[in-house]
Amino acid sequence: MACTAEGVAAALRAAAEVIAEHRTELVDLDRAIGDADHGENLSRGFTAIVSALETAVPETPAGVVKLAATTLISKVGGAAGPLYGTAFLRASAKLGDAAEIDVPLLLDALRAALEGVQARGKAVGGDATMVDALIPALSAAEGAADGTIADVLTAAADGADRGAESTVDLIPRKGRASYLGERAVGHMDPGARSTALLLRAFAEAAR
Amino acid sequence: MACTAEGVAAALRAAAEVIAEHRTELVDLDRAIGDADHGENLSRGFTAIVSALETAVPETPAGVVKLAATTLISKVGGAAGPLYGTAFLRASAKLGDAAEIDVPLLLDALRAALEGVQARGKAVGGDATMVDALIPALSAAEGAADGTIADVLTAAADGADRGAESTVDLIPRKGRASYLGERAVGHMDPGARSTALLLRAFAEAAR
Amino acid sequence: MKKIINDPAAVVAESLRGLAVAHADLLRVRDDPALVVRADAPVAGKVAVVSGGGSGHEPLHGGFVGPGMLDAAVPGPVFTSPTPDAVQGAIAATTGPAGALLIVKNYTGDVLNFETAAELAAAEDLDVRSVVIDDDVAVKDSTFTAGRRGVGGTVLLEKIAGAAAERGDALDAVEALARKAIGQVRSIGVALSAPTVPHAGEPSFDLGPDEIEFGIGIHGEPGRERIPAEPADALVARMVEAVVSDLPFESGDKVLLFTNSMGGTPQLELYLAHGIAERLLAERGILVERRLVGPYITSLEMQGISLTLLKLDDELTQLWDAPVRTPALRWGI
Amino acid sequence: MKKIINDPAAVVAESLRGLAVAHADLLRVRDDPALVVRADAPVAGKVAVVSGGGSGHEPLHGGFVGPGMLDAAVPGPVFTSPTPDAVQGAIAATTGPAGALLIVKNYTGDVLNFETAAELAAAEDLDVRSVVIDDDVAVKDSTFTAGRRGVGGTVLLEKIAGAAAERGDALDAVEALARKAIGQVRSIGVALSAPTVPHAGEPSFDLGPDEIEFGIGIHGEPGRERIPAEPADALVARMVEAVVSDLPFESGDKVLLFTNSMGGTPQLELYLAHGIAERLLAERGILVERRLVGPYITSLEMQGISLTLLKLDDELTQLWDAPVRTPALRWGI
Ligand SMILES: Nc1ncnc2c1ncn2[C@@H]1O[C@H](COP(=O)(O)OP(=O)(O)O)[C@@H](O)[C@H]1O
Ligand SMILES: Nc1ncnc2c1ncn2[C@@H]1O[C@H](COP(=O)(O)OP(=O)(O)O)[C@@H](O)[C@H]1O
Ligand SMILES: [Mg+2]
Ligand SMILES: [Mg+2]
Ligand SMILES: [Mg+2]
Ligand SMILES: [Mg+2]
Repeated sequence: MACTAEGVAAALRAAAEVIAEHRTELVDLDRAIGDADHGENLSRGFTAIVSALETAVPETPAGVVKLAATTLISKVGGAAGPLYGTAFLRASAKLGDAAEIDVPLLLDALRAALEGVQARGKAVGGDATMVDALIPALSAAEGAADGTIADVLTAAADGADRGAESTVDLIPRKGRASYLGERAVGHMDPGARSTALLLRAFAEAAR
Repeated sequence: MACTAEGVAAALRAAAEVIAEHRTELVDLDRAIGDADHGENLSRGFTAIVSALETAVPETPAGVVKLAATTLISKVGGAAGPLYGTAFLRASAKLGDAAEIDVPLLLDALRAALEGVQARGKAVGGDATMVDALIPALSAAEGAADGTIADVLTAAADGADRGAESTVDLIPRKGRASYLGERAVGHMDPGARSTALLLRAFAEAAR
Repeated sequence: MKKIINDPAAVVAESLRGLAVAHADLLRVRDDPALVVRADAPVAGKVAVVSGGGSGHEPLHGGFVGPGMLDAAVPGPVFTSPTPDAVQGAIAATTGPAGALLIVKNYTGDVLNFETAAELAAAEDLDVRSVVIDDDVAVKDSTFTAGRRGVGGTVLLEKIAGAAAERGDALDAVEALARKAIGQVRSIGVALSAPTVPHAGEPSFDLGPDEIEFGIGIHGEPGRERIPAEPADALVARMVEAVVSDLPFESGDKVLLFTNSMGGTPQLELYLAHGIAERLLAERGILVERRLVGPYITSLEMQGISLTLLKLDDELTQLWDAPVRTPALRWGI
Repeated sequence: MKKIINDPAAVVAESLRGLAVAHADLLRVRDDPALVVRADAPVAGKVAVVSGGGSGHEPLHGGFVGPGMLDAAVPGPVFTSPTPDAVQGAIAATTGPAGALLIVKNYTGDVLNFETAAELAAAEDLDVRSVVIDDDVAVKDSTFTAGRRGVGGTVLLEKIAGAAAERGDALDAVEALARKAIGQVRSIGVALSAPTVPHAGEPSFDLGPDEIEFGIGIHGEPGRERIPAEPADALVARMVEAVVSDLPFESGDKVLLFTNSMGGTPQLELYLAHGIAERLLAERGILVERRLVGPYITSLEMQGISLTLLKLDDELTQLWDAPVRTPALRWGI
C-alpha cells in the first residue's frame, strides 16, 4: 500500500482494530503495575480516530497524522494520551506537505515522535516506558533504511517487540508503575507493548 | 446438687460455660436466618451473670434467678434479651422466698417463664421461635413430675431438643427469621436451640 | 475477616471514642451503657427526640445527634438492639417536663427493649411516647411476620421530628408529625454483597457472583427474593416500582427522594442510580422536590443501595429544610 | 463484577447526570467533554479554582464544586486523567480577568494534560497558574519515580484555595496560599481490599485474606509494602509514624487531622481509626485543632483508609473554617 493520505488512514484503521483486539491484554498489563486503563484509554482514542476519518480524510499524510494526534490528545487522557498525541503531532510536523511518505521522511517522523515523547515525559531508555520500545524501534528502522517502507516498519516493529520484552526486567522510573519499584519487575510495560502493537499494525498495513 | 440459692448459681455458671462453648454455633444458626448475633448476645449476658454472681450470691433461689433476669435485660439486648429476661423474671416471682426449689415450684417457674415469653413476644407454638422449645419442654417436665428435680429438668431438656429440632421444618412467623419466609425452612431457630442448651446445662448441674 | 479494629467486643466503644473527639462541639459520648448525647442536653423546654438501635448502620443514629435532629442516640452492639437501661439513660440525660419522643425501628428486639424503657420512664412520671417506623416494602406486613422493618425512612423521620422539636412544638405535635411522616414514607433496598459482623467474622450471607438480594434489610437479612444481576436501569426500575406502587405514590405527588448507600457502594454508582430514579419518577409525573444522596443508613461494608420516598406537604418540606447541625447532616447553620 | 451500572463506558456520564439533578442548586454538568461547573459561574471578579482528574474518587472533585470551594471540576474516565480540551472547557466556563488556579494531583497523566491546557489558556491571554499536590509519603520522592502522588491533601487544598478565592484574594495570593498548604500537608493510605474498575471488570490487585497494602494510592496502585493484617492500634500507629516523621510534625504543632475512607470502609471502623490517631497525636504533643472524617477521596469500593495531616496557622485555620456549600462539604451557609 502506498504511503499516501489514504494509505496512512488505512494504517490507522488497522491499528484501531489491533488495539481493540488487544484491549483486554493491555488492561491486564496495566492492572498488574498501574491502574488498569491503558487498553481502555487507547481503544477509546483509536475508535475516535476511525470515526474522525469517516467524516473526512485529510488531503496529506501530515494532515491524517495530525488528525490522529489531536484526536488522541482530546480523547485518551491519562499519561498515554498526551504522550502518543505529542508523538503523532511531532511526526506530522515533519511530514510537511508531502503527498506520500518515503523512507527518509518516515525515519524523520519516527525520530521526531521519539523526541516528542521524551520531551513531554522526560523518560530515558531503561525507565520501563514506551520509550523503551521506541528507541530500539528507531534504530532498527534506521538499519533497514535501504528497504521499502514496509521493511522499515517491520524492522521498527521487531525492535519495539524486543524493547517491550526488555521492560519485563526493568525497575520502572516513570509513570504509575514507578510507585511499585522492584515489585514491578517481571511485568511488561503496557505502553511499550502498545507501541509495539501499533508499529506492527502499521507494518502489516504497509505490505 | 440441692436447688438452693448456691445450687441455682452453680447451674447458671454451668449454663454460661455451655453458652460460651456454643457461641459460634449459635452465631452461625443466626447468620443463616437472622443477623449473626444470637451467640454473641447470650454469651455477653451469661458472662455478665457469672461476674455478678462473683460479687455476691443472693440469699434465695428467687434472688439468684432475679439477678440473672436483670443482668440479661441490661446486657443482652436484641430480641433474646427482653425475652429471656422476662422468662427469668417471671420465674423468680413464682419462687417467692423458698430456700430451696422443689419439683412443684420448678414446674410453676417453668410455666411462668413460658407465659412471660409469650406475653412479651406474642409468639405461639409453630412460629419457629424459642417458644417451640419451651412448650414441649414444659409438657415433658410436667410428665416427669414424679421424679427428682434432675429428672424433671432432663425431661425438659429432652423436650426442648425435640422442639428445637421441630423448628427446622417451620416457616418462621416472628422475629427476624420471619422476613425469610419459606427460605428459612431447613434451618433451626437459634433461640430454640439456646433454650435447649440452657435446659440441658441446668439438668446436668442438677445431677 | 480483615477489619480496622482491635477487639471485636470493643468495636462500638472504640468507635464512639473517635466520634466523641471528632465532634466534641456537637455531642458527648457516655460509656456503659453507651450513649451519644447532644453537647447542650438537656435543652430546656424542648421535647427530646431519642433514637437508637444496633450499631453498624452509621451514621445512623449517633451521626444525627445535634441541633435540629436527635437529642440522644443509643447505640447497641453491632446489629443488636440496645438494652432498656441504655435507652433509659438517654431519656434521663435529655428529657424534662416537655417529654420525649422515642423513634424505634420495627425490629422485635428494638421494640421490646424500647417498650420496656418507656414503661420505666412512665413510672418516673416522664411523658415519653414511642413511634415505630416500618417503611420497608420488601416485607409483607401480615400476621405471619414480625411486620415491616424500619429502614431508610428512619433518617427522614429523625430529621423531621428533630426539626419539629427544635422549633418548639409540644410533644403531641411532634408525635403527630412523626406519625404522619411514617404514614407517608416507603423504602426498598438491594444488596450486591454481604456485610461482615466483627464478632461473627464471616459474611452474613452468601451471594453468588451474579446474584442480587432484592429487598435486603439493614442487618443483611434477606428480603423478597434473590434475582440475577441486571443493568442499573432495570434494577432501579424494579426498586422504584416496588416503592411507588406500595403507598401508592401518584402523579402530581411532591416527594423527597433519598438514595442511600448501604456502606460499600462507590459514590459513582450511587449517583448513577439516583439519576435513574429521578428520571423514572419524572416519567410517572411524581415531582421530586427534595433529595438526599449518600451513605446515611448503612449495613457495615455491604454493597447495595436503598431508595426511600417521602410524600411531602408544605409542613414536612419546611421541617426538612430547617437548619440542622449534626456530624452527618448539616445545613442552614 | 457486580455493579449498579449499565454500560461501563457510560458510567461517568450517567453518574454525572445524577449529580446534576441532585444538586441543581449548586452546579451544572456539561457533556462531552464532561464538566461540573458552579451554577453561578463565572463569578465576576473572582479567581476561578479548578481541579479534576480521573473519576472513581468521588466526592472528589465534582462533589466539591460550589461557593467556597471549586468553580469547576473536570472528571476524566474512571482512573484516567481528563484531556486538555476538557480542562480548557472548565477554564473557559469559569475564568475571567482575575485568572484561575488549577489544582493538579501529581500523576504523570494529570500533570501532562493540565499542563497542555494551561499552555492553551495562556495562548488566549488568560492568567492561569497550576499547583501540583504531592502529599503521599508512601512514595519516595526521587528521580527514580514519577514523584509523590497527590492524595488526601487535595481535599484540604481545594477547600483552602477555594476559601481564599471566595473571599476575594487575587491570583498571586491564592497561588501562594495553595503552595503553602502543599508544603505543610502529608498523607498515607492503606488498603484492605482492591477496587474494581468497571471497564476492567476485575479487582485492580490481589490481596491475600490476611494482607494489607501499606501506602496504597487512590487508583489502587501499590505503595510501600504489603504487610500482614494487624490490629487497628498497630496499623494506625504505623500510619501516624509515617506521616508525622515525614514533614516532620512536632510537639506543639497545630494540625488538621483528616481521616478518610477509601470508599468501602464501614464508618464504624473509620471513627475507630480516627480516635486512635487523635490519641497517638496527643501523645506526641501534636494539637489537633480541626478534623474531617468521612469518605472524601475514594477509590471506588476499595476498603481502607488514609490519614492526612495539615499543619495549621491562623490563616489556614480561618480559610478552613470559612463557609462552604458543596454537595459533599457544607458549613456556615
Ligand atoms: N513519563 C513517561 N514517559 C514515557 N512514557 C510514559 C511516562 N509515563 C507513563 N508512560 C507510559 O504510559 C503508559 C501508561 O499509560 P496509561 O495507562 O494510558 O496512563 P496512566 O498511567 O495515566 O493510567 C505506561 O505504560 C508508559 O509506557
Ligand atoms: N416474638 C418472639 N417471640 C419469641 N421468641 C422470639 C421472638 N422474636 C425472636 N425470638 C427469638 O429470639 C431469637 C433471636 O435472638 P437474637 O438473635 O439474640 O435477637 P435479634 O433477633 O434481635 O438479633 C430467635 O431465634 C427466636 O428464638
Ligand atoms: Mg493506566
Ligand atoms: Mg440475632
Ligand atoms: Mg440482633
Ligand atoms: Mg490511568
